[in-house]
Amino acid sequence: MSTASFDAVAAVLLIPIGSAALLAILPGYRLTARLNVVASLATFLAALSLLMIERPQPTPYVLVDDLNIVFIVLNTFVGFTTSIFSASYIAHELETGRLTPVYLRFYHAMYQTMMFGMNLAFVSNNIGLMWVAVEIATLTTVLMVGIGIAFALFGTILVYMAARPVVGEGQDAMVWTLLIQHADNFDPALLNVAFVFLFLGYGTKVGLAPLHAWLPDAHAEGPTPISAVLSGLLLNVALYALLRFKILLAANPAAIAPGPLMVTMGLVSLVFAAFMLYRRRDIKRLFAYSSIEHMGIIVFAFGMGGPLANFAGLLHMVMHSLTKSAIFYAVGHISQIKGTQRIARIRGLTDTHPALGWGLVMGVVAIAGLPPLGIFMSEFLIVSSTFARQPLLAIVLVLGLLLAFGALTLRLTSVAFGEPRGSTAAAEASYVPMFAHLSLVLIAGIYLPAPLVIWFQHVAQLLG
Amino acid sequence: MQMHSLDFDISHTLAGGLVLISFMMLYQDRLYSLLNVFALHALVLALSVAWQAFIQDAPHLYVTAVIALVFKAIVIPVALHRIVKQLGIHRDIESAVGIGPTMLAGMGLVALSMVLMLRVTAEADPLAREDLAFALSVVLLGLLVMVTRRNAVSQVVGFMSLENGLVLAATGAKGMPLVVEISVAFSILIAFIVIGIFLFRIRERFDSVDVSALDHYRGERE
Amino acid sequence: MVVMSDILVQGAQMLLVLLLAPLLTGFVRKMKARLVRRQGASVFQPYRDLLRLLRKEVVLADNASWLFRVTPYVTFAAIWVAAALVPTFATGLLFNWTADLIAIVALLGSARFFLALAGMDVGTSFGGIGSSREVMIAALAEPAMLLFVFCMALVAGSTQLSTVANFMASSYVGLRVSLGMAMIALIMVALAENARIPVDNPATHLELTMVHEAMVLEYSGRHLAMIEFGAFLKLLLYISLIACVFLPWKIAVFGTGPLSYAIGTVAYLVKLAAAGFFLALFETATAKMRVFRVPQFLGAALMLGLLGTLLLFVSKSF
Amino acid sequence: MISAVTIPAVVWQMSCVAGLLAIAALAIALSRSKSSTAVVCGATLVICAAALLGSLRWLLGDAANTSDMTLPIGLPWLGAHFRLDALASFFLVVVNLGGAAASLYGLGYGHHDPAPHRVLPFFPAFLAGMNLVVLADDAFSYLLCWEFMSLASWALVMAHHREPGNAKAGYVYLVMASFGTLALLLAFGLLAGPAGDYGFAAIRAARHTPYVAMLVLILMLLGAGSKAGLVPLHVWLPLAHPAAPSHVSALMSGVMTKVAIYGFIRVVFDLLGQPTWSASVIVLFLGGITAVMGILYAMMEKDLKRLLAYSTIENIGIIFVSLGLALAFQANDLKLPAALAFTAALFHVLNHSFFKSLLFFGAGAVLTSTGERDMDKLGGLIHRMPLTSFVFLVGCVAISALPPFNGFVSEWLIFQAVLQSPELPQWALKIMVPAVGALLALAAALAAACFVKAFGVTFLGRPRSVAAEAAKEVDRYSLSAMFILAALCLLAGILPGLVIDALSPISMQILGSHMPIQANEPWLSIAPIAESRSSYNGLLVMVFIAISASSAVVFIHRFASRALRRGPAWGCGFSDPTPAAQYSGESFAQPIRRVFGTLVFHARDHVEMPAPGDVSPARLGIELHDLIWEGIYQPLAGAVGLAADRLNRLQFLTIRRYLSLVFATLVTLLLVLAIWS
Repeated sequence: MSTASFDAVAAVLLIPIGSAALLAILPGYRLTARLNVVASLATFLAALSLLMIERPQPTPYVLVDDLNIVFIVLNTFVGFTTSIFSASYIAHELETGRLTPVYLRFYHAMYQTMMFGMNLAFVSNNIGLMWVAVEIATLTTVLMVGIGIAFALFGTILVYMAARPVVGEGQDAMVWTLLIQHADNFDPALLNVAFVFLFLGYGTKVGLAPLHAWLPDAHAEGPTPISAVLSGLLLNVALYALLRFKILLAANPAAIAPGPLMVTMGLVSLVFAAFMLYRRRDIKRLFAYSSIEHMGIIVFAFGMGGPLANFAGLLHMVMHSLTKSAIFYAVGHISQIKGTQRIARIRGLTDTHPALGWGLVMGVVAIAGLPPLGIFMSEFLIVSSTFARQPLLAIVLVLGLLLAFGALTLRLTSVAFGEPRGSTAAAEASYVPMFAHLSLVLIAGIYLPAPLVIWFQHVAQLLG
Repeated sequence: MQMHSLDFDISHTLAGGLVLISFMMLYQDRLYSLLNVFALHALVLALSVAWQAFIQDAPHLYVTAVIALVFKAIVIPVALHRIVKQLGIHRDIESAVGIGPTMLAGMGLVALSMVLMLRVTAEADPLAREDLAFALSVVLLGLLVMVTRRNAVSQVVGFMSLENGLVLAATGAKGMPLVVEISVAFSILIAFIVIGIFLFRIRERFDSVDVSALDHYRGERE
Repeated sequence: MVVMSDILVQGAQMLLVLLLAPLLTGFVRKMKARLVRRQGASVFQPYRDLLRLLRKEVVLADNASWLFRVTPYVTFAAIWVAAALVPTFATGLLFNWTADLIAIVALLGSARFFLALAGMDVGTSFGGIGSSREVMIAALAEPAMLLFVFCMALVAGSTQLSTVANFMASSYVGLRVSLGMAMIALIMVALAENARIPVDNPATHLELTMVHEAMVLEYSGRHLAMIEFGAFLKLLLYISLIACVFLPWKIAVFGTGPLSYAIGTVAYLVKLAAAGFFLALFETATAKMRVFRVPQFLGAALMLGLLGTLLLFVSKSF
Repeated sequence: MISAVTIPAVVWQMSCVAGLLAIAALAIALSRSKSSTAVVCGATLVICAAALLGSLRWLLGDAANTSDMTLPIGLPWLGAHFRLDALASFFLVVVNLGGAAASLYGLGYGHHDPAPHRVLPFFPAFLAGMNLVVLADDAFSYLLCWEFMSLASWALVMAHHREPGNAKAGYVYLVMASFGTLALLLAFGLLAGPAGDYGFAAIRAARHTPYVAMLVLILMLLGAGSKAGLVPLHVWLPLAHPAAPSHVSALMSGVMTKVAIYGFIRVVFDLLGQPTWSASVIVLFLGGITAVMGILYAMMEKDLKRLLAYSTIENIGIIFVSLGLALAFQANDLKLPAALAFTAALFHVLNHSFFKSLLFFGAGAVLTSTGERDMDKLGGLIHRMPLTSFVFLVGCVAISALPPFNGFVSEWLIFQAVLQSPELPQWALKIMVPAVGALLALAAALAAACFVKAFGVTFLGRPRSVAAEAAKEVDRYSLSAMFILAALCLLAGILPGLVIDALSPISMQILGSHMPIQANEPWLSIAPIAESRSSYNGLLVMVFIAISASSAVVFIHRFASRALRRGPAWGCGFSDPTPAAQYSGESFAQPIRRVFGTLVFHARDHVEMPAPGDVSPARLGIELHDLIWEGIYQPLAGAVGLAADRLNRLQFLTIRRYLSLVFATLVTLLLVLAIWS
């Protein structure tokens, strides 16, 4: 039985890397796009099977537990839907000749490689391996992220140094499951320094201000499917790593509490991003900054800790992934039709392109935290639970939320309503992924199935 | 015991030397000399790594040492010399902050890393303690170089010295797996960056005086 | 039997106010004339005017609407009902409880509302000027009125006029500064509401100064008669209000025999005469003020009312 | 209703809500079809009527007990609780009555709508949202429904998104709405406590410290107040309400503001328990200011629908004053006066929902038949739209608090409550209440002035534009809706005792006391405390006026002349000046502007008089300032913009500067570590 489950894990890892190799050599757009979709679907199914069958025993390299299975399933699902979207998106790009077949190969291969890297980062039980995996996932790095990598690595080394005297030399001192067992008699001072570096290292990838600089550019310049994956998934990878080490640090009473640090950075990112939203002229950058804002909220929630806040944080992360990728699907098609990413040149979408327009409205309404969509529930829990414990923090949080809300709705009213502007050509878009995500978010906002809830609550416990 | 203390002293000296060389980088104001100093930095690193390989008798570390020697001490500096020549980057480095303050900041950073590491309880063996202190200072000094230099090449150099600090720490960590892979991964990353500089013809610096070009690239201003 | 007498008393009162109202106005005019050494028209002139107007045909502006024709009757009725509910010579009238002081004020308010609308109906600028100034004055008069009511309620513990009258008639009220203030406030409001000098001049048709007259400028014949009659009634109403609240001297208490009713009536007539005389005296003694001085005038009334109320709190708290 | 006998009342109500949501879905389906308006409005009408019957039956029948239900949705570990009690049923009556009237009106009005597919899906959704807010019985579902309601109404405001100004209106509305929601969120967070038991039952059971109670009250004033339109949180209201289609404006003004009032009552009176007297001071003060400011704004307005929106603000102020009185009396255990003030507030809620809907319908009728909202381009409509003008007149009389209509009764009750204030022990209240009472009187008188202006300029006089001359009477659906509401205004005015008795179970449930049963009073009159103190009988007043007026008519026409001649109006020698020479809305407001405007609006009149001999016309310009907007909101927006600009420079930093940011962060954190412990 556990072998079967082990195969499932293997599948989650091998399908992407294998198809990446295949896609790198295969010619032709239709075939490769289809293959891309099929591969992603297969990966998603494998991940689902992980839910069904009993978990494999943690090996030095592989670990599957409540925490990362959330991430894996979410990751593979959004990966799958995005591959569908990317098929129709890339088709258009090819027609307009903005994309050469050569680059196309590279693109698909990269896509699968990213998926592989992310899945690996999730399942790896070895913090060094995890680091490598995160790096693979973000091969599109610039100097900025390079620093982040370096910090993360240094932190990892420090953790190893802290663990070695207790756990023993070599392999074991990097196996998370062992680390967490002995965490309480690690050397606190080392752990502290380690956490600072890990926090900044992975925080750079989460996009916390002021380490966020790479994020908007990466979103705006890359092709939209990649932006969707970045916002929807990659940030989660880094977040996941962060959480692992937060748990580790929390397990050691003598070390500093990671909470305050995360709370501060979260609030800073939230407020900063909220202000930045007001002056954005590029629609993809706009939503990139909103991703920073939401990452701030999530990190804040996990920093607050406690069953309610952790639950809310997890929920918020899932909802944000789904919503934000849906928004990017819409934005991708819109910017293709209008031939620009300038917000000022896009007007009155609900008149010219009702499906896209209302889809975007729904997405922004969701991301702005309005009911009956999912993010409202998480924000409700975060704010109310915080206000009961730390009123002042809650006030800052609420102000940040209000600021961001103002900015987003301001842009929304100008983009979705008013006299139409720009090309009104009909969109040959695939609405399925967008509306699939949105309807999921809608359902989650009103009704969360009991098993999901119980499971989330386990994870919330795990996060302490 | 005597032997062990000798091991200790040697590795200690090498690590300390690395910090010293990082300081030397801080007050270089000619590109070529900076590159040379960096080559020296890499050389010392290679030595210390090799020494660690010897005393921990971990043969795989020799690979790292070789990489450090060949790639960082020879290939990269030569390549950068080329770039400087071909792109006609003029030779002296404008530093954002004066040398004096930079040195002071460097002192402060080293002191900071010492303070942080001295908190470490003794049972993490002394070697680790000292090494970590040195490694941390090298990292911070490398970062300081990147921050205070306006010139693209020197920023890359700063990054590489920072990364040397990492390798130092990694090798100092007895029996740490994946060190080789990591150093390889980093070398690739650096190669990417250097090639990037070469391809994109980033002549003087990452921050050109007229930001408008940058903004156009960001599509954020009319 | 008792009910019968109640109805009798109530009916008597309604007829009484109807009969006395023009007489009062005539009396006031006569007094004013005498005070400036003029002969003046007879005190019965208002009756003659009314009859003449009733017999005349109505000249209606071309675009006057049904509202314009309904208004005179509505205003007249509202004011008459209000006047019928204020105790004049006797308290505890049958229908006193249908409306307390606030309701009576509101009834006058609805009369004014329709009159102001009628002023705007024909669409000349005279009507507009009249209506706009009328509502402005009313807007300022009403808070003052309410504070007066508040004062009353504090003293007598009621806004029911007969109760108030009975209470004030009873000996142990004594003289109070705050009551004096309230009375002055009420008098000022009454002057404003009845369009008397110094707020308005009932005798002028100079457009810059007139308020009430401008509003009804378009009316003629029986309509004008109704409106004039309403104005007479209103003056009577306010005077009897002041009388029954502040000098309920000899007012017949409910249920006492016909004799006391007779005494009450006589006393009432005396009060009216006195009030009319003082009104005439005051009007001849003062000049009309500019329209935009009226706010200060009524503001003073408001302040007096508020002051009276607060003073009452103080005196009550001891 | 037979089915309602067997199934629990709350289920009945919830199924009505489900029906409304279903209609919303249906509307999306047949958005482009011709008959969509008829189908949707008709179905909505039916369901609202059903819900109305259900809630009425509950309120009049077994209002003493409650009926609960829990759905397995919303917060997973809590579920969504819904509860029908006296208070809820009353507000359900208000909501669904307004909803039914609006749907009936919409049957006719909807045909003139340029973009029905942008209205029809959200109209039932909006109604469903309001129903749900009233029914919700836990913090989460309450806020969810609350925000859903705001969202639906926002979509309706954006229905005519191409018209200038509507985008701004929608934006301001949405931001203020979410501000309010966040305030409510904080309030509920405080009430639920760190354990996070969001059920209203749990909150009701919990003890709350005075500090918490005060904080919650302030947050509720921010949250519910911003939705209800308390000054200075009202700025969105005059923008958003007129922007929507008129039957929606009627709902927003007449009903949604009441739902906000419901929220305030539910939390402050029901959940918080025994109030403190200091709380009432704030409420009284805000209420008084709101009443006067609202009506002054309305007086200055020349856009008919905006005038109505501002007068809504005034009425909200009146209601809050009454609620503040109830708080004050309740805090001092003066049960009877508290019940009186509370009942008066509810009564006014009901009345305002009647006549404000009526007036908005009338404005909508004018809009459809002339295409004008600017009163200074209207006039003389009484000849062309006799029925509409008649019902509009009824609405004006009612809202001006004149007997014998309903507006007067509720304001009279409030004044009676004000007159009870001497019994209050606190000096602050003793002195404050009379002042607030004077403010109320001022507001009432100004309201009368304001609606003389509204009716006089719009319907009377001579038409000021071609559109006004070409006006025609509107369709019979709209008329019937308006006539029904007018009849209700009159009925509630002449039979107030019945209403008061119907409201008594609510004050019994919330305050534990109620006004004396009015059914015992003779001749259907009402006496709030005792007849010796004060009493009023609307029926008799009306009968008397009718009798005396008609007798006067009969008498005169019988015995005096009935001759009548038409002639030109007397223009002081000018034969028939142009309609432009009439008094316009602005000139009508001039005296009041002179008296209050200079203080409140920094109003200035500029006259440019041509030089002697110059024949060019003299011009009069009026300059008004909305001090609240210019004093609070513009500076806020400016501050945000400034901060955004400053921070935005970070977007254009160079890589080296980014690195130095990172470096700085790292060093700070390390320093913190070094210093820590």
